[in-house]
Amino acid sequence: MVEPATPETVLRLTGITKRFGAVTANDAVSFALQKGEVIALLGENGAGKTTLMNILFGQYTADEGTVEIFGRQMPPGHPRAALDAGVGMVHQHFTLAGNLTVWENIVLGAQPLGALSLNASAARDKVRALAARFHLKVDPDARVGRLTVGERQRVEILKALYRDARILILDEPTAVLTPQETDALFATLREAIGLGLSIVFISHKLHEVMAISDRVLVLRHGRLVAERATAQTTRHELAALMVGAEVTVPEVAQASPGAPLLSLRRVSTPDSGTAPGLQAVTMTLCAGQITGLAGVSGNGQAALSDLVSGLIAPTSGEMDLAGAPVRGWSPRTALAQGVARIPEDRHKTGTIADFDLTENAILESYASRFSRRGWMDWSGARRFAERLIATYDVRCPGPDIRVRLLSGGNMQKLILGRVLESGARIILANQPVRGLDIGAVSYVHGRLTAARDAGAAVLLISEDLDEITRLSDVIHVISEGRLSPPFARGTMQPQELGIWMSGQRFDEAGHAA
Amino acid sequence: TARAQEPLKVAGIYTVPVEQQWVSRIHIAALAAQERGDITYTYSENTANTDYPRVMREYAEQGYDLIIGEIFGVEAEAREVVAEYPDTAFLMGSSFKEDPALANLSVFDNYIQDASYLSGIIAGAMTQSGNIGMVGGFPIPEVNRLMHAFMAGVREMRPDATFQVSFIGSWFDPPKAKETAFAMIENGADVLYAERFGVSDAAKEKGILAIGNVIDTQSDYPETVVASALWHFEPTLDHAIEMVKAGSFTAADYGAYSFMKEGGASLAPYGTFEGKIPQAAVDLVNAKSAAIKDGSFTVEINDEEPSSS
Amino acid sequence: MDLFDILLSASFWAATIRIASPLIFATLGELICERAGVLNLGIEGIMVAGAFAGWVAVLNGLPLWGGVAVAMAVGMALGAVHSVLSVPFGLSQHVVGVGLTLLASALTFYTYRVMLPEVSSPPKIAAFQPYEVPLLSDLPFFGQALFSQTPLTYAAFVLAGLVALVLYRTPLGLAVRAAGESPAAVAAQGLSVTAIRMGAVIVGSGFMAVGGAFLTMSAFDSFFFEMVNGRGWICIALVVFGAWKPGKALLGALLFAAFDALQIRLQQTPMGALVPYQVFLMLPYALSILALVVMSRRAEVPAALMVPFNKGER
Amino acid sequence: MRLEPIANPGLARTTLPPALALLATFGVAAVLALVAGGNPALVFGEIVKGAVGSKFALLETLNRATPLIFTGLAVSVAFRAKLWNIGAEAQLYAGAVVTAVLGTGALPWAAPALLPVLALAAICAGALVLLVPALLKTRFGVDEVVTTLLFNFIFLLFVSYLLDGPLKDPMGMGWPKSARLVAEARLPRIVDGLRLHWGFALALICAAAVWVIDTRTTLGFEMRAVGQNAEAARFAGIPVTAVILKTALLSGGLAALAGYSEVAGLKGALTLDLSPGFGYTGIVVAMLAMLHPLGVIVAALFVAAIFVGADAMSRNIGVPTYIADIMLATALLLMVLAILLTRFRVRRD
Ligand SMILES: Nc1ncnc2c1ncn2[C@@H]1O[C@H](COP(=O)(O)OP(=O)(O)OP(=O)(O)O)[C@@H](O)[C@H]1O
Ligand SMILES: Nc1ncnc2c1ncn2[C@@H]1O[C@H](COP(=O)(O)OP(=O)(O)OP(=O)(O)O)[C@@H](O)[C@H]1O
Ligand SMILES: [Mg+2]
Ligand SMILES: [Mg+2]
Repeated sequence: MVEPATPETVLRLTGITKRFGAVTANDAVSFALQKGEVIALLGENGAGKTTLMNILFGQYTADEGTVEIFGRQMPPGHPRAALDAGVGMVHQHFTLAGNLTVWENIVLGAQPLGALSLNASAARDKVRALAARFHLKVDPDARVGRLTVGERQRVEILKALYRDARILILDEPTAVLTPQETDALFATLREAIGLGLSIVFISHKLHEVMAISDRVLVLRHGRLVAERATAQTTRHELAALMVGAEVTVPEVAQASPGAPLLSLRRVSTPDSGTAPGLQAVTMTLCAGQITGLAGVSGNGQAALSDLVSGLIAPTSGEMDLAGAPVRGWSPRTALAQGVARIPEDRHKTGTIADFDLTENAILESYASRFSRRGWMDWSGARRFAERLIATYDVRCPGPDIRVRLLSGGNMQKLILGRVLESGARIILANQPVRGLDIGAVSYVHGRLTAARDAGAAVLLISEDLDEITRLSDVIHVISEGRLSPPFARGTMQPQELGIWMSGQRFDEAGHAA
Repeated sequence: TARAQEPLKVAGIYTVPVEQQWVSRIHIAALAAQERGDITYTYSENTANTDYPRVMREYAEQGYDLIIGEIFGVEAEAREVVAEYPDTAFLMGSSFKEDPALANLSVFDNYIQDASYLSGIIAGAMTQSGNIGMVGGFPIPEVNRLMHAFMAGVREMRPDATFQVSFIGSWFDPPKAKETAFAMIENGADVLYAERFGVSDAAKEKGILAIGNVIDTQSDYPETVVASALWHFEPTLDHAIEMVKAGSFTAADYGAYSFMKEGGASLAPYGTFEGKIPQAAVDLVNAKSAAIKDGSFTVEINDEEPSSS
Repeated sequence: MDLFDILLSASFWAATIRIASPLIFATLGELICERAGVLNLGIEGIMVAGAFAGWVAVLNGLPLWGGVAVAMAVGMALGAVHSVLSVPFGLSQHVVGVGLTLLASALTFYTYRVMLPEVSSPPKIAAFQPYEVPLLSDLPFFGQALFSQTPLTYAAFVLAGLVALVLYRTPLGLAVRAAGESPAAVAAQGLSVTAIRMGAVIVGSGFMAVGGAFLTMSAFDSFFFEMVNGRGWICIALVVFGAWKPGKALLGALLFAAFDALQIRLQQTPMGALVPYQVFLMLPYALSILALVVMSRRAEVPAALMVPFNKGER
Repeated sequence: MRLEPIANPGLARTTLPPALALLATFGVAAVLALVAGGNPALVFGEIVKGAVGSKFALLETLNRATPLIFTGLAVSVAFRAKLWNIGAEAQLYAGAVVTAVLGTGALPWAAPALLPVLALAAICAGALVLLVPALLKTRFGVDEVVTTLLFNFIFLLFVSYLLDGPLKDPMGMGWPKSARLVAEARLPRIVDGLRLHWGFALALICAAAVWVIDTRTTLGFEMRAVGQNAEAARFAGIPVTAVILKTALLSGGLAALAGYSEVAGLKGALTLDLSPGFGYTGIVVAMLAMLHPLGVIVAALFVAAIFVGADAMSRNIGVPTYIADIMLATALLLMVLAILLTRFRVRRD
């Protein structure tokens, strides 16, 4: 699969192998990138995509193999050399310092450390110019810690552009973006390609891959197993190549809703930082129904999620659980009242990375189910963890493994198991499939619909409109903390949802009132 | 006996480094005895009181003839060790009296209030403002009694004198002692009682006078230190050595060996201030000195914490 | 003298600045370390070593500024020990710091005793003398309070400005600030987190040692065991008090020193005879805690403080 | 340079680095001895002799380890929950003060009743002393590193005040120390004539108890969860603030037991120099033990043995006693490094 060297080849990986202990993350991977080309790198969670890119960028040292950039072999383990050679990398997890401003993050490392001055104004001007040129709207003087994820993504790209990158590596840049933000990003990338940039693009979303790439490489268990020209393949084929088997997307049947389990009447919550709180929100979650919440990120989803989770209480309005008003609302009461929660951030909120799988499995239920008079019931806990592993197909060496070592998909399955096994009547699923590969996505969706069919009320929060429209029996749109009326399955066109998400309809309603 | 011929093995155990004024007097006396060939001497300094009994025992186990040190903070525990090694002589700084049941423990303390009193007379004569500053480490009896004696001496010359008293809560913080002294000078003091290192430095910098305590520092501050009340440990130690060598060491209070009449304390020579001290004060010092020595006058021992007046 | 008189006297402010000077050096040193993500609990020991090294160098014939340089070098050497253990090896910064404090003080005492076995009071050097800044020192009030200090005090204030300038106006400072916040961001920009952090710890430790040397070369003129007397620990507190910013840390040091200068003077007021002296000595510590509570807002702790960075880690 | 975890370290890997660390420590000591004119060849033997060479030496080592086990446990409990308690010294003194106040005749009870009550009272006092910084942390977000550190100074001054005033022994000839404890308030010795007392056994029991709390109780689970990831713990319904406060109570109480044990077991009275920095050394002990309660016992014994052995060695070969602290520090730094190297391999990149 190694192309002959042409003057157009900007990047060539040859025979890259990388092992982490017993795991072989990359196994003799070779490919080349041409000038102006976009390669999409596909693979399940843990297939080795990020590892490969880290080697390319010099952050990891390969056990075997070489990296050539513009014909020059790179010294291993030397990001500076890669940067100087014109590689820019946008990491899967942001690499930004929250206490610095946008421009400071961008110029970090771009000037010799011995320099006596930062040349702040020149740097700011360059950032502004680049931002304008590539339509990456962001204030150079803003503190990064206060930016939304979309804005941070733009800063990451500006970092690469600021250093005149000619090869751009984007590791799941769209995982945290709204569809609108993704579109804007693609527009930017197309412009960059026009200027001669070459791109390696990683995503689990096949429609994005189809939309932006020229060529697709598929990794499986560290091996490069397939290569296709994008024009000559289909989403279906790519999915099969990734997983190594056919992937079926389950059809979601019509629901038969039951009694209301949770209802909010004109509930408001305080703003937190730049994120708006809820503004007199009214909604009802019914048994046997999936309620989808559509919206651009940062419009109050976090507040609703925190409210249902028990992290915050309403400042005004009424909140009923199964007809009774809630009292002393906290995560513990929420759990006790049968509210199960899949949090947005599985690393930070959902799990404790250095706890083992057993401990994470019982994190929410140790008090009620796995202890007696203050003493832990570890054998019961372990049996429970083993059952979760078996029932929810958590791939791992066993219940003693630290969850830090699990892939994102398996971590999510663990949380899903924890949530579903609690026998909850209300399930909050906040971005339940973010960053997961398509096999895992269909698994999680299947489980959620099964829970619904068993009589649970599910609140699904997602920025992925496809996901919302496919799964939800009822859809609300949220914008600046305001909630739209419910729309039944099939009654809403994506365009109309988009208008609601933009806030336009709310304003009209406000004027009408 | 055979013991009289060869030098005694003497060990010192100190809870502070040997630079500390008080301990330095013991250390110097021991070095002098070693120089004379009476003893061989070794020591452990900066020994925490927690470790003190263990170190005593280690030296005793090693067959030292005489162990000297300070057991103010570990009286009970130290006496237990003493009881276990009846063949070792212990000469210890202690707040308590000797115990006949412990025949191998003698106690001492620096009762140099006589000299302090005399140095107070000189201070009283030298002060213009009648305002005297005193900087101490901690208000322990060994410090308090000297301060009181000094103040009594001052009042002999200046009944109207006022005193500023401060404790810095540390034995070793000359910068802090110096700052405290500066503050006293600002507040009108023109003679300082230098219980701690750092005080004379402040006096020197501001061109006022200081009175030394326990050690003589006039050579370091020839224009500043007028007089010092000195402690001499030699009489105490030499007597103990003699007793051990004679095989007659027994429970006793060596406190008196710190008295002026035993040569355990003295007023340092006037040195650079010879002739600059008012004759009235010199005369009074001489008279009191004689009275102290012949026993017709005793300086009151007051161990209470002094306070500003 | 009542409180009012004290606060209005130039000598009170002069004392405040003198007392603050060693704290300023050491606080800036600690601040640099912490800004890069390393809590340096070796500070107390490094100050002891610096106090000894500067003094002994001058005692052996070096000029005063030579002594300062020697103290700085010794501090940097100890900082190097700290940084090797705490940065590439990522050992617990608590244990490395406490261990280094023990090591540095004990080594200093040992060296002292071996070099000067038979002294009863340590020799003195000709220490830095107050330098009256021409013209400025003639100003009423301020002249005496601010401009009749020793050169090392002026150096402390210059250093505070310099540290702020480097931290906020140079690429190096940017890298240091980023290293304490997000080492991954630093590594991703092709910089070596290890080098930046080690450099910060080494330089910061050098400043701590100069803070120690201030005690033996400016505040006083000879070396005593234990004379640092907990000042290093105070500086740890001052960094937090200063919210990891040089300007505020400088203010914190001055405030603490002012409390100290105040308590010394309050002991001589009529109150001094009534209130136990320990209460006065507590004052600076207690008021510092109170000030922290009153400020009360969550200071922006460098996010990666005490978090080791290992490239291969997941 | 990069550290890579070793999946299954062999025997050589787990024993060699610590052995080398010890060897290097002795090497350093030998060089220092040489510099000071002592005989370097004697260093090793004299240390071993001084630490464990006789019944007396061994019991002294155990004796010195006793307070370190308590403070080591206090620190490990707190650090596990990411409560950076640098104030074990103050909490130790709090326990000591209470023991001295109640043990000098205030309670006219027999030993079996009095001793546990004193211990409980000490625990409460230490707990309260740490509770204040913990509350400042949870209520106002005030950094506990600073408050606990500053509390050490404040509390020591407070003790100094007590010993100069209300607690001063009227029979003490003015020296600042408390009256002696009544016989009923003394922890008995384990071996007649030697200083080791039942406080040591209490320390072992406490280590075992902390281990049980850590591994077997919901509180232990909660404390570890809060320490590892407070945000996740809160989300999971663990009452984070309450757990931090409980941790503070436990940690402060353990440190206070060190004071109780030193006063009731060793000293029989309260003095200002009761602790030569046991609170700070507790940090080192805890980290050396990797915060494991049973490891704390081993670490405390190690620290005590090095110190007691090296201290004795310094006297026997005639070099300044400060060599003991140098060896202790060297051993600690090299040992934590060695422990790391038993689990990680250094890779050059
Ligand atoms: N630093 C590391 N230490 C140990 N194992 C690692 C490390 N980094 C990656 N791995 C392992 O290597 C394999 C490949 O991981 P990698 O992150 O490259 O996958 P990926 O394809 O990027 O997955 P995802 O789609 O979830 O981002 C996984 O099994 C992972 O657990
Ligand atoms: N440009 C600058 N030059 C010098 N000092 C500065 C500068 N900016 C900030 N400082 C220092 O920081 C202190 C507070 O400034 P500010 O509150 O703006 O910092 P900040 O923006 O929070 O920065 P950071 O969080 O990176 O510390 C000032 O007292 C000053 O010492
Ligand atoms: Mg990845
Ligand atoms: Mg800031």
